[in-house]
Amino acid sequence: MSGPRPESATGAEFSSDEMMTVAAARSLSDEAVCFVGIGLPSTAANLARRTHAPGLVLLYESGTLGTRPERLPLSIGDGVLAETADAVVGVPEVFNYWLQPGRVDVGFLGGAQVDRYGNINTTVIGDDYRSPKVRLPGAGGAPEIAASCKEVLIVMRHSPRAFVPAVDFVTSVGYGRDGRARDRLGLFGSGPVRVITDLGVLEPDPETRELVLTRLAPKVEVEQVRAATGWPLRVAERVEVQQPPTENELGILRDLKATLGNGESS
Amino acid sequence: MSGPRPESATGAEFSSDEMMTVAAARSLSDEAVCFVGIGLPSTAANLARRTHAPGLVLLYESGTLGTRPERLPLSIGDGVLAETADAVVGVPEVFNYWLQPGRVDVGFLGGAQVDRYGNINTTVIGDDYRSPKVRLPGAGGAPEIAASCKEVLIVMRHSPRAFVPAVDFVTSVGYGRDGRARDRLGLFGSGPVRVITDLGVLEPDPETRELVLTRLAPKVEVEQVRAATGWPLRVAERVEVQQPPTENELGILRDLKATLGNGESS
Amino acid sequence: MARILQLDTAVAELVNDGDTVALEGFTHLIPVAAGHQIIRARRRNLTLVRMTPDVIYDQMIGAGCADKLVFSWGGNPGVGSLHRFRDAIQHSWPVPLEIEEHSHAGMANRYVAGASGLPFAVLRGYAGTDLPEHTETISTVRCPFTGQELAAVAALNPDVGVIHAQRADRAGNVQLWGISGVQKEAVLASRRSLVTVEEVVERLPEQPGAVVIPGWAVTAVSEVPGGARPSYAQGYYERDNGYYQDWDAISRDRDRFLEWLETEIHGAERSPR
Amino acid sequence: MARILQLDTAVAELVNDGDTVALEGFTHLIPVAAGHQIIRARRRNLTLVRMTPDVIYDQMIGAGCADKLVFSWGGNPGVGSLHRFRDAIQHSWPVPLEIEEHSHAGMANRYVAGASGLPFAVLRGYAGTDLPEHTETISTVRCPFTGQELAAVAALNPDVGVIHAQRADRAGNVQLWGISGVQKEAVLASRRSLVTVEEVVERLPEQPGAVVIPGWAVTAVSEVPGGARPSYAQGYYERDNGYYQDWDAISRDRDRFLEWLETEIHGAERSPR
Repeated sequence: MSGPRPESATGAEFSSDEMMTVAAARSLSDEAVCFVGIGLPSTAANLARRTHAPGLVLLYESGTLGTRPERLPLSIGDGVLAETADAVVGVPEVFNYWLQPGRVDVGFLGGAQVDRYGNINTTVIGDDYRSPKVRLPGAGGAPEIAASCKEVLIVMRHSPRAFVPAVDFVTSVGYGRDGRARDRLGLFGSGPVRVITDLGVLEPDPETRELVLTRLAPKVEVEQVRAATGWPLRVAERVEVQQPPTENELGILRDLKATLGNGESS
Repeated sequence: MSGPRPESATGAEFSSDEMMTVAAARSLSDEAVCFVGIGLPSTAANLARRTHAPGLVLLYESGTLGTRPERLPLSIGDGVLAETADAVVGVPEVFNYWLQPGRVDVGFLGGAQVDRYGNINTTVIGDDYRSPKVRLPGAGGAPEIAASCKEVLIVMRHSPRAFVPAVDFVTSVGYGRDGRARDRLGLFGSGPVRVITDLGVLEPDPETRELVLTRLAPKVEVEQVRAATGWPLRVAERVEVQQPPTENELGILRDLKATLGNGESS
Repeated sequence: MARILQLDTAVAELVNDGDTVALEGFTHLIPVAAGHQIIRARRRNLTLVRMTPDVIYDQMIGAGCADKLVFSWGGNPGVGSLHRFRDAIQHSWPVPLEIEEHSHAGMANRYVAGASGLPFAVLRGYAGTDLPEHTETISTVRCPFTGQELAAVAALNPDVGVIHAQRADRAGNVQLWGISGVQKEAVLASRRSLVTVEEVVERLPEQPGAVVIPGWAVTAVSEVPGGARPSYAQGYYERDNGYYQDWDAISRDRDRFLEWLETEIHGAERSPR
Repeated sequence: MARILQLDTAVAELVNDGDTVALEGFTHLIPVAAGHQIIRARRRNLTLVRMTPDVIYDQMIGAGCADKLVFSWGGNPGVGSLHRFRDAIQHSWPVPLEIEEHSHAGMANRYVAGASGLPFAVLRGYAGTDLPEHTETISTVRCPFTGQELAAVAALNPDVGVIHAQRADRAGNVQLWGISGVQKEAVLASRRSLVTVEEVVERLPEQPGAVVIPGWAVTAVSEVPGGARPSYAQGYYERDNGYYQDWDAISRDRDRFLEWLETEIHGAERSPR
């Protein structure tokens, strides 16, 4: 999917996907410990490490801790992740000793569906689990990333099929079906703090936990985001427009993507 | 303590402690996997490995798997154990992955007290745990070795203070206070199969599980063993006399002990 | 001490129809050649266990080896969906496929419990998700000290655990390094185990980061150079990303898949990769 | 990222009166210098945690640092009893010492639970023994799948975990090898951690068998060459068995112990070993 093609401050064109990746990268603060999934989160995290957050600590679920890949990995189990890691541990250890106790600051998640309370579905489309319309890959590490990271960032392309009133299946909990599940469940993490899309950013309302539009990508209109959202989207009182990618960000991002070689990961 | 000094087949003198160590070594079959404590068990296991059981696999609770020390270790954490091991793992792993599932054939235990049902005490002497007459070192790895090894060998010097009707504290279960605890507890291991002492060998009665004298060390009389046992010791219908150590066994044992240098371990 | 066997002999002896079989390897060191040999031996009614069923499980499922899959993430890493896996679940082709679905954390802990001789494991998992409703091997347990409720998962104890490693010595001591996944746990949790290796050597050299599994805890070792292709073996060869991409087209279509199966598996003593 | 601190500064900042403090190291890499610094800083009312309280804990107990000991085996390895430990339990000298007693398997799993953010751990342990009757942190739990009853132990989460390792780099990444005990778990289970090391280096060389603890999971690192003496540091120095034997005579007698304490600890900036 290709979005609008606005221009950066210096006139360079950039895609809405590039804006989304840059916005995700900017959400990561230096020295944060970040649990990274493959694809866009991995790209964003590695971009952040090369721009404003050189001290960012990257964990991949394959057990590579503090990895510093020179090129983007194609899968979470790439050799480049092990070769450049501070430590390589087994998969039980990465989940039990590193993720579960709440040591990780930021978890990155995507999915096929997200709903107004930040719940994510990567399991099945359709309402019959045993006989789904579409069988998706499943949970992977996501349910425990959603539960245990101090903060969760969700990154997904905006569309009414993806942004639904209620997900068909809760694979990873946001704020639950009613927006109030999190306290009840006694989770370590505080849940999704931001949903970054190609059209802008949604954030949970502090009271109701419903996702609200708080930022727009450059040249995107509120109505465009409403049309791409499957529920009646609330809009914050003040909606900022994202700073377009700087030339530096764009250059590094494109160099990074070029290291992927054949085929971007999903 | 020094026992009688009988002679080996070829006339060499040996001590009752040497007979006990050799008898313990002979109890280990080739290719058995053996969980070894420091002191006499370690000496016996390393003697067995140098005589009839070159394929014996030694595990120490410090996490050294398949170790082949050239000299006797002074403690279960000696560097020589790590340097000669097939693998070195953490202490949680040695207990959880290696001992607990019942992978170990033979566990070696000693103690301050053993009773007629093979229960062992290494915790306190006296009947008030909070205010003991003598505070002993405690459990270490013994309770789970007693529970999970397929067979347990107990090695202890015979005396009425050590061989008591009922231990003051059950640190490691044999057959329980009534001889019937083992089935009730659903343990993987079958319990103590042999108590090897400087005077001979006791084995559990197949029905009652009470320890019965089945073998005598050379030149030891039944009455001597009865006098050294704190309960009315039953004697098997047929009591064999142990083969004295061979010259080969004695030579290797003495060479081994010489590698200990300063001070035998307890 | 593990026995050193030919791969076909090892599969014939160790893997029976109806067995629960786990092939593990987390992106790295996937035992692909062993999986192909299981297809070639026409094993049926297997319960296949794997955290990340990917191309090799797509192939085994499409070939009709399995009637149940236990897993936590099923996809073609870096490419997209698994079409044989989808076809089995959505259309019961070639046979119906029952599923038992977990998260990675749950599956990893199920192996840990299995390797530890425990009937279950405790974790902070599945909270607020719909998974427990559909998966019987997820439950809860209460902490006897704090009263807190936690997730519990049933132990995994496959009949056979299959992994690939870089090296073994003649006693069957196995050495692997790089990303090590749940391979050790899969071997220790299983009643029988098969380890394919790049090479059998006289003596294992020291290797930073290496995991060693003692030979007395392994049933059989088979020397199968390249046995993880198209996945990779650190220090030996790289991942063949093109194979994963090509698989997408082959597996989309039943006929094309069947042709692949005939040519590459049944028509070959050993698949080229 | 861990801070690199002088040992006295680190102990002053990290260890407070009344804290629960775990010094770990299973025969190998015992953090003796850190223990001596805790005595020198005259810390009181500590709950001391350690699987194998040996000479260093005998010294800390004799010096009156502790009012409680959590442990699984207390002895002078290769020599015999710990006389200060016995004197504290049997005669409350210099202060009464409460004990919380486990087996090694139980203690190891308590650290694992603590490192894992779980309130308890499950094991096959303590069955048929008298330990559960006297120790409140031992209980039972029932498997929700099989109904089987298993032992449960409460997690350990010390205020401070202290270990000794061979090396760290300037970011505080810690590298240790040889017998590694429960050191990683002790660091990860604790709220704060102090790692003394033989040397701080620019870059950690590759090392077969090494365990690495990332610097961002460590509070402070102190360079203390010889900091494990009289225990040993593989690759650096051997165990000083004579010290353990000499300790038997020193510790048997209260006056001789007090003299040792004055001369070797309070009278010295750093004990010779």
